[in-house]
Amino acid sequence: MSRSAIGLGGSLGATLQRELQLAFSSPGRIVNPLMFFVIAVSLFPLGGRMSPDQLGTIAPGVIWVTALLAVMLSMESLFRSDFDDGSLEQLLLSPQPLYFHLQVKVLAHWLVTGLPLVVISPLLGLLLQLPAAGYAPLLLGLLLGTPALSMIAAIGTALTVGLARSGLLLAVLVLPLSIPVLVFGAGLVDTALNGLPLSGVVAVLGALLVLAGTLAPLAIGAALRISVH
Amino acid sequence: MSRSAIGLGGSLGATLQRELQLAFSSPGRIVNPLMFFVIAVSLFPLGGRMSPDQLGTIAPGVIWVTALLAVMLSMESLFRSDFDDGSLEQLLLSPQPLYFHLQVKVLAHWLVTGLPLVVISPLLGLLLQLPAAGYAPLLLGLLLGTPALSMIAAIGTALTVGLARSGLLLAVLVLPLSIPVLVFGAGLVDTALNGLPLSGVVAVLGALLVLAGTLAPLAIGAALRISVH
Amino acid sequence: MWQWLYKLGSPRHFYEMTTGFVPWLTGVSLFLLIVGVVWGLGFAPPDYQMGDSYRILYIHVPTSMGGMGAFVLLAMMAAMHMIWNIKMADIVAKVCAPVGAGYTALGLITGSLWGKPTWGTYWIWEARLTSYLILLFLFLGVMALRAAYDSERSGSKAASVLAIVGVVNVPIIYYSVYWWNTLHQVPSELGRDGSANPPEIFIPALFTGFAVIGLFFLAVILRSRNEILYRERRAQWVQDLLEKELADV
Amino acid sequence: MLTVANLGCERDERVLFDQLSLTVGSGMLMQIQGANGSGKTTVLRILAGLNSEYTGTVSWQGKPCRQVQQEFQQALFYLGHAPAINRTLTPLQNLRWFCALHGFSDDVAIHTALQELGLAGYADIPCHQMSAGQQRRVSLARLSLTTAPLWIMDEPFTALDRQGVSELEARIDRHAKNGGAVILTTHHSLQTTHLLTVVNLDALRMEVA
Amino acid sequence: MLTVANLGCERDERVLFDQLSLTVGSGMLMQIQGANGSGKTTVLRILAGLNSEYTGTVSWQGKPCRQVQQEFQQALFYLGHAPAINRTLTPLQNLRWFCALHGFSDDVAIHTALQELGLAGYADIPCHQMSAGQQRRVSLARLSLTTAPLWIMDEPFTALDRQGVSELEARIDRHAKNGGAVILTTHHSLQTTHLLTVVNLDALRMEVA
Ligand code: HEM
Ligand SMILES: Nc1ncnc2c1ncn2[C@@H]1O[C@H](COP(=O)(O)OP(=O)(O)OP(=O)(O)O)[C@@H](O)[C@H]1O
Ligand SMILES: Nc1ncnc2c1ncn2[C@@H]1O[C@H](COP(=O)(O)OP(=O)(O)OP(=O)(O)O)[C@@H](O)[C@H]1O
Ligand SMILES: [Mg+2]
Ligand SMILES: [Mg+2]
Repeated sequence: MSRSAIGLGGSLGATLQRELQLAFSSPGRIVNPLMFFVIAVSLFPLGGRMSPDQLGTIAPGVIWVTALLAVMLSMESLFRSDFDDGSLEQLLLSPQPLYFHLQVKVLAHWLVTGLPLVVISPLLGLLLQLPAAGYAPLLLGLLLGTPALSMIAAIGTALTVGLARSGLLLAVLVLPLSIPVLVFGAGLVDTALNGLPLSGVVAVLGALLVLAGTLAPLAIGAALRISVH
Repeated sequence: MSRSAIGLGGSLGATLQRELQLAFSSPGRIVNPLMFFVIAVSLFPLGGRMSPDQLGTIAPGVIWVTALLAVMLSMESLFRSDFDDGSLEQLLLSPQPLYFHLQVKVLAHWLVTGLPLVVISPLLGLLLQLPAAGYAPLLLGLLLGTPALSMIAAIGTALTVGLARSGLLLAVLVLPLSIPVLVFGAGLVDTALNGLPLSGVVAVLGALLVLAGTLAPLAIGAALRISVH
Repeated sequence: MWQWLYKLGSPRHFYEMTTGFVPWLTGVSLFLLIVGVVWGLGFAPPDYQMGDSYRILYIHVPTSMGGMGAFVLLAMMAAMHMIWNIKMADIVAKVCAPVGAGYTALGLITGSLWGKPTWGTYWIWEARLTSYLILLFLFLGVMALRAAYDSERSGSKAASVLAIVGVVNVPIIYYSVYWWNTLHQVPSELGRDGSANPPEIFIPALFTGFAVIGLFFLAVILRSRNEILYRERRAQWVQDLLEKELADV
Repeated sequence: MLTVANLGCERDERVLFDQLSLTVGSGMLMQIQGANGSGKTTVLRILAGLNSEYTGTVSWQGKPCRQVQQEFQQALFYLGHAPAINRTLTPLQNLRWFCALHGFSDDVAIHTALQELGLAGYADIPCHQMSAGQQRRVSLARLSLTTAPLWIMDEPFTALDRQGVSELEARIDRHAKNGGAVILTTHHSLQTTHLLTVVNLDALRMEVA
Repeated sequence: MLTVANLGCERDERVLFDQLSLTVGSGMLMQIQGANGSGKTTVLRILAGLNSEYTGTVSWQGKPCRQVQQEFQQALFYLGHAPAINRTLTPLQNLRWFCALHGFSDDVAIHTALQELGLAGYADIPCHQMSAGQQRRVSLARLSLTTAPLWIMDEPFTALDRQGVSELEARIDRHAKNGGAVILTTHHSLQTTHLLTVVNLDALRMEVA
């Protein structure tokens, strides 16, 4: 017989592969968050009249808030189609451990949406006249922060997937929970610009990531069980 | 027979009534855009370290950009359920003129989502230390600008309603089109803070509103026909 | 003790046990409130620094603390509902959210009103104020989520998950905002040296403080009783109660 | 009433049908048949004017449908795969809007229609609280409200229980007897007393090939 | 295998069923019947463990399902109203993930299964380009992949053409013959050679009332 057992690792690999296939089959999944990020950031200089100096001051905040919004909005679709077409029920009824599958799903999603945001962020720093010392901490902060934000946003997505109009509700649930990541993330840039040592803030961001990565899947699983009900 | 003809007016009234019933049967429709507006605005001070003066400078831009995002995200659901459940096909196949029904639909949506944003905006001005002279032009600008933004956003919604993951794509389509409204809207506050006469900017905003209100329904109708295809 | 707690967990027993308790709680709270307000507003001397504006503290401090306490209560009830599926816990969680949100909003409003004479502005982005604002957002999120569900049961479970996640976040938010604030220059820290206050000012504060907290529990209990009657409206005991009430009228 | 000449349609380079010609007149009941994927839904959507990717002509009372669009839409009742029922609204609210879209209001008729379909107590209950079949019934209540002579229905029997199916069959029959016309698809074998024309898309494709 | 004792469920204050007891053993084929809205979908979701708002017990091999959850899920194949097919992915990708969720990989079997269902050339075409019935067939291909003994299926015949229906009937029959168990709902009259137990929810409600 051609059937071969693949174990937990193989099964998680299949979930990862499926998510990546989904992302690459509709390139919008990857490109749209990026475009949103760039367009939304460039709205701010249009909305106010600011000197280059002032722009540089608000740059970390604007970039981080927009990244947060982009991550959150891109997460909106994480469970949507699975919910609509019944795949989510299959995942919940699978004998495989849900916890790890959810972790992998969020990770896959971050790889195709969050990571590109991180990569492109220096460009936006340039647009907003971010001082030179700010680029490295901006990148580092986003690299640690966006996966944590993805995990937090996934909780909100899981809680709202059964609801028709979820976009704004998702924001209302997720934004307050994301504030610590935002504060330390944007704070990292400020700290660097003020010439203070970074290690403490980096450690906190790392801790937040670990915390979100381990606890969020539990909340996501519980939320999904409620949603399919 | 109990049947009575109701004419175009009655038919439009029924559409208005239906939209309002939908809004009031799920209070989230009204409250969520408001909450998003307040929460998102308060993220900006958290993201950066600014003195009250600096905050006051960026306040008009931040409030306008956030209002734009709130209007746009709230429009996401405008045709969603109608598309999913087939009501949209019924609307397109109805012998009634589509143009006016679409106008009424967007108007109803603005009444329950856009108007509350306008009403609450002074509170956000307070949070962001907007100087006293800025409040009246902020209100006036949003009053003229948000319906125009709703019309523009509805075009994007109509174009993306057939797509599974629309949130971010919608933003990518709508934000660039909304820039004129944003520039003149936020510009109105700046003009007032600089003590310059407002009438010119107000006239432009009014013209944008009329333009959007008359032309957008045509684009929305065409987009919907493509989407149901 | 356990017996008693167990009984409280049943809506019917909760209803019956609180029936006698409500008038007492109402009376005591109102008494404390009237004494505290009359004493505080009418007889306590003006503060040597802040004049009369300090009097808002009589409401500000207890409502602020009540708002925070309410979220902890909400999360505890949510956890009990999730783990042991206790109906009564969900009822309390449901009614606790709007009351807590109201207290939080009152704390914010009274604080802002006090801020105007004290700092010259209604709002500053200061650690405690900011984290308190976020607490309000968390309350609103829990309420919005519950309202968004059509099914009562799914809504309550979803709101429970969010309340638990939220309470885990509260200390994190507090420290993050505090940290963020340390690089800020703040116009004025919230002074907390109540010991400096003379007893004429301090004692009425105790009265209003307990009154406001008593009113919190009163609101929660009264709303819970309504909710119990609504949810159990088909149960025999509620029908009997209704008949008795109708007969009395 | 409706005349179709040389209708052809291809999707993703596969010809679904070609040279499909048919005429639907007053009193006719036409069933479009075919295996899964043969193009039944596609035909119905083209006839209703929801799909314009085709060759050939579709005409109403002798004129191309696109030219007499309003007139045609006045005469058409279309029931797609989706029930066109908003799940948040109640049956009453849903049906009221349907009536308004067709320029009239008639609450009495709505209540009667719901009653006929066994939904007497459900007029004011949000539709999401109903089972699949009950929602379908709300959708079908429109048959009693519309005055359109031409009905186009895509798998109208989906989700109905046996009683529902036979009631709907009777309803369709009655409409044809009263001079209306019905075009429908179903995988179920229709029991009607009325003249039934069957168009088999599979057979058509065979012929062409 | 599956024992249900005194199952009761109410929705919005209406008792759907109460004191429903049944046993499904190896080789059994059980059809849950009832009018629209009688609670068939609800029963199946409770049995599958997707709905926990009920009174009574559901046990698997003598132990409550919730306690032996993993074991039970290993033995269960559930087919809901929705096809559990991602419309962006191809049938092959969809079915591969299904296999992975059950801990194995077997591309050969997937291709065979698709072929049996008349979808030979469709393995690499995105599912959104298929008709309603074709999508349903992709979903049914899982029947040939799963090794679970207990099948729970909610209206599995929806959207299938006649040939599809009879093939599926034969498939179900074979599974029961081989010692599996099937619980399903359908409004269609089943043609199986195998022992068929019918549970009628309407009759049950009558009795209680
Ligand atoms: C966690 C919530 C809060 C608690 C427990 C709290 C508690 C207190 C206490 C005990 C005082 C008395 C200080 C004294 O004796 O001088 C005080 C003062 C004050 N509070 Fe609050 N408060 C809270 C939130 C707020 C908020 C949200 C605002 C503003 C919107 C605010 C504005 C003020 C102001 C302006 C003062 C006077 C400050 C001064 O003397 O410098 N408080 N608060
Ligand atoms: N989400 C819900 N909230 C409240 N009540 C519901 C909900 N879904 C279904 N119901 C009610 O529960 C009853 C049973 O629904 P269910 O879907 O189980 O019926 P069914 O037997 O599968 O019917 P059908 O043949 O139409 O599919 C219905 O009367 C319906 O009104
Ligand atoms: N969106 C689409 N894009 C490309 N091809 C499509 C699309 N939808 C359907 N098709 C193809 O068109 C053909 C006809 O589809 P259609 O939905 O009309 O079939 P049908 O006869 O209604 O089948 P069923 O009985 O399964 O409902 C199918 O073979 C399908 O593969
Ligand atoms: Mg079809
Ligand atoms: Mg069902």
